[in-house]
Amino acid sequence: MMVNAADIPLWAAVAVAFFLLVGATLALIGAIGFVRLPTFYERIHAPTLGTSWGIGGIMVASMIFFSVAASRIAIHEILIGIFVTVTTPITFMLLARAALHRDRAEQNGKAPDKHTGSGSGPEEIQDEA
Amino acid sequence: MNGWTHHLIIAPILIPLLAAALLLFIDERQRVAKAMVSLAAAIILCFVSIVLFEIESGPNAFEGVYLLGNWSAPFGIVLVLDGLSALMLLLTSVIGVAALVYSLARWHAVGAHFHTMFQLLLMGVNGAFLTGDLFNLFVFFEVMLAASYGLLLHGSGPLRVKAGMHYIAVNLAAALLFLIGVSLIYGTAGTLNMADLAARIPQIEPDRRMLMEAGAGVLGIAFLIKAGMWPLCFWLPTAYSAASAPVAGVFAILSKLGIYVILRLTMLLFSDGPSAGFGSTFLLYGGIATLIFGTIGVLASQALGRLAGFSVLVSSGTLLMVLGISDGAVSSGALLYLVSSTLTISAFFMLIELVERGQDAGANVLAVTMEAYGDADEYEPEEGDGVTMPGTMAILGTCFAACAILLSGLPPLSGFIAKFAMLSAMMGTGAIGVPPTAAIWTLVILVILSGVAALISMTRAGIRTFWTSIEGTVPRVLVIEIVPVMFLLALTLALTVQAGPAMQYMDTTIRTLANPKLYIDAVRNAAVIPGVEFDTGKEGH
Amino acid sequence: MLLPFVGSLASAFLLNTSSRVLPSWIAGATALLSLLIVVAAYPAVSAGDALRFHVEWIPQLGLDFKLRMDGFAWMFAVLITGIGFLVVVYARYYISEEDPVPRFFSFLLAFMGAMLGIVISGNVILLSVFWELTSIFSFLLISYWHNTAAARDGARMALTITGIGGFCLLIGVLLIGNIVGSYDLDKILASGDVIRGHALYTPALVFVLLGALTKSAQFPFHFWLPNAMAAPTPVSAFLHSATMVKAGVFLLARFWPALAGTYEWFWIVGACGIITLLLGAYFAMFQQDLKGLLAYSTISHLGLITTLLSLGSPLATVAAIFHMLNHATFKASLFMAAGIIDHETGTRDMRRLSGLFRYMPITATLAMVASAAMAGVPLLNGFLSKEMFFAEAVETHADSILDRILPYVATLAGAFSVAYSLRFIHMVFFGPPPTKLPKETPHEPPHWMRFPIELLVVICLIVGIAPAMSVGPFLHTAVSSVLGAQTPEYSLAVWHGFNVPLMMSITALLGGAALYWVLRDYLQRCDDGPPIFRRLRGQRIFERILVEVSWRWARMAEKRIGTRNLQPQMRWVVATGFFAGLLPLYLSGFETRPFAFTGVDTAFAALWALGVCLALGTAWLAKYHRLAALVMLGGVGLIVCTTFVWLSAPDLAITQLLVEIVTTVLILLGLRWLPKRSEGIDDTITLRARFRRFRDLALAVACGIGMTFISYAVMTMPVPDAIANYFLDNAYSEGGGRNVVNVILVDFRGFDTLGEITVLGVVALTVYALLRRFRPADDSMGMPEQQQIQNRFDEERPERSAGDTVRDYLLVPSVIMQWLFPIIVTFAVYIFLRGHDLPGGGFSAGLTLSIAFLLQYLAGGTRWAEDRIRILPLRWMGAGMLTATVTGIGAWFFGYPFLTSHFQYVELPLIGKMPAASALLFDLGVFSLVVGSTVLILVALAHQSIRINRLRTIESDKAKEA
Amino acid sequence: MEIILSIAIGVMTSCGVWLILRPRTYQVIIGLSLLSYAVNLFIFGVGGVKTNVPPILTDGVSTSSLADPVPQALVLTAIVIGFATTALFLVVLLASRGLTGTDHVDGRSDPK
Amino acid sequence: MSAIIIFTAVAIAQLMLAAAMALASIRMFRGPRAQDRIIGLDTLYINAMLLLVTFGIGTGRVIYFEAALVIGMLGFVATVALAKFLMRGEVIE
Amino acid sequence: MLPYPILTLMLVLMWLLLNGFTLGHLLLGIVVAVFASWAMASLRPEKPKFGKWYLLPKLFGIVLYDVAVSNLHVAKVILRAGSRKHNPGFLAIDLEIRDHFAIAVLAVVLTSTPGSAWLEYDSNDNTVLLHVLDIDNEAAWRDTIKNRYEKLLMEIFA
Ligand code: NA
Ligand code: NA
Repeated sequence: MMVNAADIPLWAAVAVAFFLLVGATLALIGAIGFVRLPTFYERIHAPTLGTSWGIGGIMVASMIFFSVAASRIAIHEILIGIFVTVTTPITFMLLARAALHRDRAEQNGKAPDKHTGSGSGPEEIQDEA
Repeated sequence: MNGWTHHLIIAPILIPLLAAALLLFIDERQRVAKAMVSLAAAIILCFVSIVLFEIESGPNAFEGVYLLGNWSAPFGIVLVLDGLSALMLLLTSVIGVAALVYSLARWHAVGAHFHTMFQLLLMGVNGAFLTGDLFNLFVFFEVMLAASYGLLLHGSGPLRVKAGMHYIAVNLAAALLFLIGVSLIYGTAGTLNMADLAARIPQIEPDRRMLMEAGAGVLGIAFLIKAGMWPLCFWLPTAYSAASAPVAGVFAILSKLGIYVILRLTMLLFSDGPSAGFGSTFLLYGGIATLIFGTIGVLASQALGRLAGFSVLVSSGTLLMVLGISDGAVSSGALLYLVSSTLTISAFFMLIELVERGQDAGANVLAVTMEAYGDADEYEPEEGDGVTMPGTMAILGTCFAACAILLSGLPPLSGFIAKFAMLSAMMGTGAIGVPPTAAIWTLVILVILSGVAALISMTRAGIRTFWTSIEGTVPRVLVIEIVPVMFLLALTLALTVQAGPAMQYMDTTIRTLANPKLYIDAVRNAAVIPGVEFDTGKEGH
Repeated sequence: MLLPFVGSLASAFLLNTSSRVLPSWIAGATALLSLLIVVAAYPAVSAGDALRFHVEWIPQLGLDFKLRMDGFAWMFAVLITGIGFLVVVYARYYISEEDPVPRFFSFLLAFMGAMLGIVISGNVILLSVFWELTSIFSFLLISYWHNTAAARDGARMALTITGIGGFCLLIGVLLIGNIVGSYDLDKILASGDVIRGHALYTPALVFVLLGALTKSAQFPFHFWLPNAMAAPTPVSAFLHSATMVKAGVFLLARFWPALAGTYEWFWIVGACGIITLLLGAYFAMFQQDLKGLLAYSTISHLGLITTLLSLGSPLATVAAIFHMLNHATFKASLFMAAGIIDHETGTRDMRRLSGLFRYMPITATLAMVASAAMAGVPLLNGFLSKEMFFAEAVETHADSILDRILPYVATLAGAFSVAYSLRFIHMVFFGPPPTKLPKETPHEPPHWMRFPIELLVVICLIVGIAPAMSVGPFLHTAVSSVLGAQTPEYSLAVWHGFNVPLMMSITALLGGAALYWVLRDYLQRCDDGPPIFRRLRGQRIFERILVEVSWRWARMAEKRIGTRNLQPQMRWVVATGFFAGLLPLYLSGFETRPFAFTGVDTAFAALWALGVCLALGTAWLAKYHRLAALVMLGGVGLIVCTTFVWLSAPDLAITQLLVEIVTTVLILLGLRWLPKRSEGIDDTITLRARFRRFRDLALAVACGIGMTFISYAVMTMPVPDAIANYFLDNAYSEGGGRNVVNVILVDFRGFDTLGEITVLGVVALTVYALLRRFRPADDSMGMPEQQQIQNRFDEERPERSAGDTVRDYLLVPSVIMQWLFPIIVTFAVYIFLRGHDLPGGGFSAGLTLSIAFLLQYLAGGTRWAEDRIRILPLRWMGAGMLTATVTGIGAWFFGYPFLTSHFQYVELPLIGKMPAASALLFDLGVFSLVVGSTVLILVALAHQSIRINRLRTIESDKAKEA
Repeated sequence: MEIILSIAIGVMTSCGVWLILRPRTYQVIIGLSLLSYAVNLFIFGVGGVKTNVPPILTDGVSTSSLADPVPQALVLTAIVIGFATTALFLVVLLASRGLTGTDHVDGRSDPK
Repeated sequence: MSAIIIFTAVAIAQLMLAAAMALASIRMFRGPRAQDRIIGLDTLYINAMLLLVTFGIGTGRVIYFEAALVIGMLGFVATVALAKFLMRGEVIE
Repeated sequence: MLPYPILTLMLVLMWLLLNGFTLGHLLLGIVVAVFASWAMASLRPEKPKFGKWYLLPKLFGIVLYDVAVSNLHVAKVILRAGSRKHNPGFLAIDLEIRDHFAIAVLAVVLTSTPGSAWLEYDSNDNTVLLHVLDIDNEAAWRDTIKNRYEKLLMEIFA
């Protein structure tokens, strides 16, 4: 299937552009945060911007675009959204827990021990391998 | 070759493939069943090869073209059977049967899936011999290589693994070069079919042709690595000598595959036309370097396995030189040499293990690996299924002597006939009144010197092995181990006695190769089977 | 004609008994039969025409199995079979029971056959075939007692020298073939003038002579013969007096009409002959070993024959042929006598032997007569031919220094010869009784052992006394067959009157006797070998050189120009690949296109700026930061995927992505077994290492630049009139699919796919087989550090049990991963089914399903996963391979070639038109095989962890028990 | 686009070549992976570089404008084979590491 | 008009996503620890996927969707394996 | 025959989303979905025990909204990371829900929401350790999680 962007009505084009840009902006902000935030535990929050509404925005844009252009409901993008939403947390959880373990094992900064819900992020150390 | 018999062309590929597929269904513990399936396949394969060879050596020899998927060339993949490929198929299957029988004594049980990999190796080799398509050639090269990796590593152990790693690393790099070469050729000539490519070369504009030649050059390196040209050959003696005996035996054919492809492609693409003679100087010098290196290596080798490995290089070097001077009569001698040296080296590799078994060298390595790495789910290789030979030493000695004679090119076996055929074409009655050039003299001297080196080295090794063994323990050799060796050596004898017809075949083959038009026309004119309209669809094209 | 030769060979190889009587009877019978047949051929031969026998062998190359017996050949044939027969008789008593008798006779007969082959070959290539055969069998005969080092070394040296000589001869006859245009002996002998006038004459001559001179042990190749005396005496008697060494001079005589008569011939052959004649005789005097003496004497006599042949005069040639005959008779008998002495006393050292006459008078008498013949005493055959030699020596042939010194040399050599003959007799048979012999009380041998000597000595006498009547006609037949029209007038009389040659003979006789008298005491004591030269032994030099060249140099050279390390090999591969690509372009003057930056998509460029950085990062970090490098490699792979999408290849993108995922997991699975590596430990960089790195870097950069140029050049060149258009035009109408790439994969070029999945299958099997034997290095044997810490943590706390941490760790993720399983399975089916029309297909689907399985292993661990899903990867693989192949074969039943696809649209109720292509079935095979292989690889790797755990448990149990 | 792709191929080739010339097995396997990327892109590129014309037939679109499907098919085969051989090399390097105790390509234990 | 709006938005979005990818790979370089790099890769995956979707919008084709879907559904597998490797030193136990 | 009817239904839906709706694909989708459910059955996963499953859309809506809000919040935090310092911190929470499936949903929700991340779960005492990007009001966070999410989840998964 191939559709032509010129065929869709203006309102749809504006909506598509809006969602597209919202999504891309969120993804970009997430990436910026990922670079700028100082500790690992803070950094893991940033990319979720991209994986939540960042994806959402772009998927919505795509859905609108193809549905309007082909004049039939094309919402398979929703699958991508669902899958990313479900799978990304796995990575983050596993990584965060691994980081926690490493910090504890290396007694690195103020990595929280179990139950002590306090402590800020550990100091950054360089990785060895 | 009509109807069902036409499909015989593809049989050398399908028989081992089907056998391999069946073998996957048989449990690893049912070793007898596996062996039976594998052996049956190899024997059928041998039979088919003989039939194909008979067809090609008969009065109505022709280029048999098989259009896979019923797509006409150059769009589909074609298989082409001609004198050369029929010869190589026969050689492969004969060696295959010998090595397989040999392996049944013990090696096939030393690791998992020996037979499957063995069959697929045969499939890869046969496919590479038959295919008329460059990329398909790559695929079959890879099949062959993948199986050879597995077989080389068969039995494991530090030596094999190290040799295997080098072998694999080098051949992976070679595979990448292969791909670069093929894609360059496709990008500049717009085809992958070898016949079509040959036909297109004259029409390619110069700019493109230069790139095409660059592609051919890169491609050539990939084949030369396989053929073992210096300085791309250092992996070879190590790998071949590290392989288990039956595997090394069948590996003897692999380096010839590289030679085969170079012969095929140079004759087809570069025998005339604007790119004529491309790369031949390189082959000549490369061959000389290889032969020198091989000769030196033969002299320098202490272990028999390495000696055999370097003999492979000697053989390759000789053949490359001959390809480099690209003379018809010499080439047909070289073809005989190819057959003879392959049989010899194959037999020699298998013999070495039997001989060294008396010295406990090879057996020890095996014992060590078995002891250290055997697992609970590992089974021990058994010794018993076969009858040991009486007069073992005498037979081993005779076989060894035969190998020595063959390798050094002494009469009366085919090693001599082959060398004589080449030398005679270069400076004997084949070249009456043509004074040998410097290149010819170099070649002749090197060929002779390599024979001398083999003679010196083999007598040294033979004396050490047979006559100065301190304990003189007679190795335990099973009939099914020595018979394949004797069989291959007997073939060299047969080749000697039947040298006349053999040379006739080689001459015809080379003459056909020298006329690429035959090949090109055969491929291009091969007609698809017309489609039959069915009610709801159609069959064929 | 053929019969004796074949018969002897065949019968020889049939022998396999332990008795020594039977083999010797067979051998004797064969030899006698051969002799009789040869003799029976005499009338035909003497009629002047050669007997011929002809079978085609390799007609294209001019190599035929052609036998040709003329008078000369006949004479040699008689010699070979006759002496052969006698030697067999002799050997019957000589060879002891313990030795492998059949082998001896088998080799001996085979040798006899080969030797006969040489003399009756009618084709020079055939001749060289037999020539090398004699070398081989002589090797086997000399080394008959191979448990002694002397026999082995002597045999090897003989083989090496005569073998090389044989190769030279081959080159020589090839050159002659080039000149004449035929290898037929008749033609060659008839074209003497053409050969001598040809530019290739000199090389041909040199190569032929190298063959002949090595075989006949002529200077400077003489040294192998004395060492060959380690052979059993019958062998020496046969090979080293009568036959093999005669092959060289036979050859000279055979080619005499074709090659002789030129200045080169005279100089080369003459110089060698004269030096050999003199040196051989001189050396012979100083030998302590009986056989050594005889060997050097043989060398000397062969030198004599060579000298005669060099002269180029027909008369000299007559003398040469006559002396060949004579020498064979007396020398064979002497060898046999020496053998008897050795046999009876246990030693051949002349210093220990003495006064044997009283123990074995008959043998002594026979030996005395024979050595008198050797010394050239009148009334014996040796005298006659020597007289002829002296006569020729006096004649002027080609005026030169050689020619002028020849008479003196001849006389001197004659004197030496008298001296050593005298010494042989005197020292062995006369004087006081021997003491301290290895064997006590020697006595006469059995009569039949002595019989051959008696017969030969009688012949010596008969020929010596009545030459013209006895040997005359035969000699004439031989001579005239060599010389043909040039056959000179000669007389075989005992008495030629009192002339110069006789003077020379007398001088030699007296001088020799005097010489022996003077040297007698010295010889009784001295070491083996002549003074001065004793140290300079050819054999030593030869072996030294052989070892030096063929062993040390070779090993050094192999190290220099070869390697056993991987890095240099890879360097060569890369460098040759680079040059193979660029050299043709450079040589043909290829002009690169100027780079154009137009039409570049910014986002795409940005993407690749990233990709380039990641690639560089990967290369940079791969040594110390493996995980980081792997992560970056993943990044590069992702960008490659994106590129595929960008550049119209969605299929590639999907496949690449899936492969990427699986590969990353694979490498991670492997990473656990690699050693820890941290920066700084092994960082002492030498200057050499620095240079190597720089070189590698330069090579890498050069390759990169080369690839950039070539790819730019080829990308900017549209593919000319490619097969692609056909595919695009016909994929739907003929292949029934819209996704052209997939139609190519499963239909147009389905055969490639079949091969490609086979590769995957084989690799999986290899991985599986290799990992069954896998054992990690000691430092990887332990549990990973993380697990140790976590287990310790769990064990230290009372409320926890080991494994809690990992269970909690995976608790939430594993729930999700489990529920993803059916979803991914569904997705795999989706990918599979849409392949023919849209991106996807069997391979992608197979990988997807494998990932679904992989995820379960990740989530629950191997045990958990295998408790629930029993995948039988081998079955999947076998089924896949079978399905794909059988689908292909199915086309046969419709009369089409392998893999011809069949497709049609099927009208299904409710659903409508559905495409049903047999290619889909093929793709199903692909799918199945990919699943099986990938899972097999992953599982085999994954299994290592539990395998090692088990291994560890077993070992710790063992340690506890101990 | 061609220029970008060419440079990308060149850089990946350089990195790959550099890595396969290194002494550690891990470097070699990473290098081979990089090289296969480069080579795959190269094969892909010889068919010409075209955006948004995937060789998937749609009614009414002329076939002549579509991207060359042949190199794509070749790359697919190359990817599969590359995948297989990477897996193989990985296992071999593991076996070598297990048997020799080192990850040096020649099984040498001394750092060099 | 519609076309211009959409193409502009797509182009901008693509550039932004490319920038996001660049930022993600900065983390892959800088680390400092393995977990950062791995999240960097994950982010790279997500952004690449988004890029593919925008590419689909820009070209009006749906056939690029599957590639994006594959990333969305299976892209996490590699990073999960990496994470587990960090935590346990072993990917599959 | 149908071990997981809801799953099967979802898979059919997924199939139709992927392929578009035709009768053929509905049938094919059902076949595939049933097949995939069987595959799932072999894994013997813990079956989620649904209680008031109809509350699921409510949860979905809440989460969608919360995620959007946190998106904005976190975006702000990131964009002015220099000027106003946020206050990151860890947070340990005792959970009451025990159903693994429900815990998984909670984990996905919390992790997908920018600003909170699921670090460590301890099955012994059923606690979870979270990391929060801006933990100005710790009690509010606890409240949100316990009352807004956990309670709802406990109702859904009885
Ligand atoms: Na505990
Ligand atoms: Na979050």
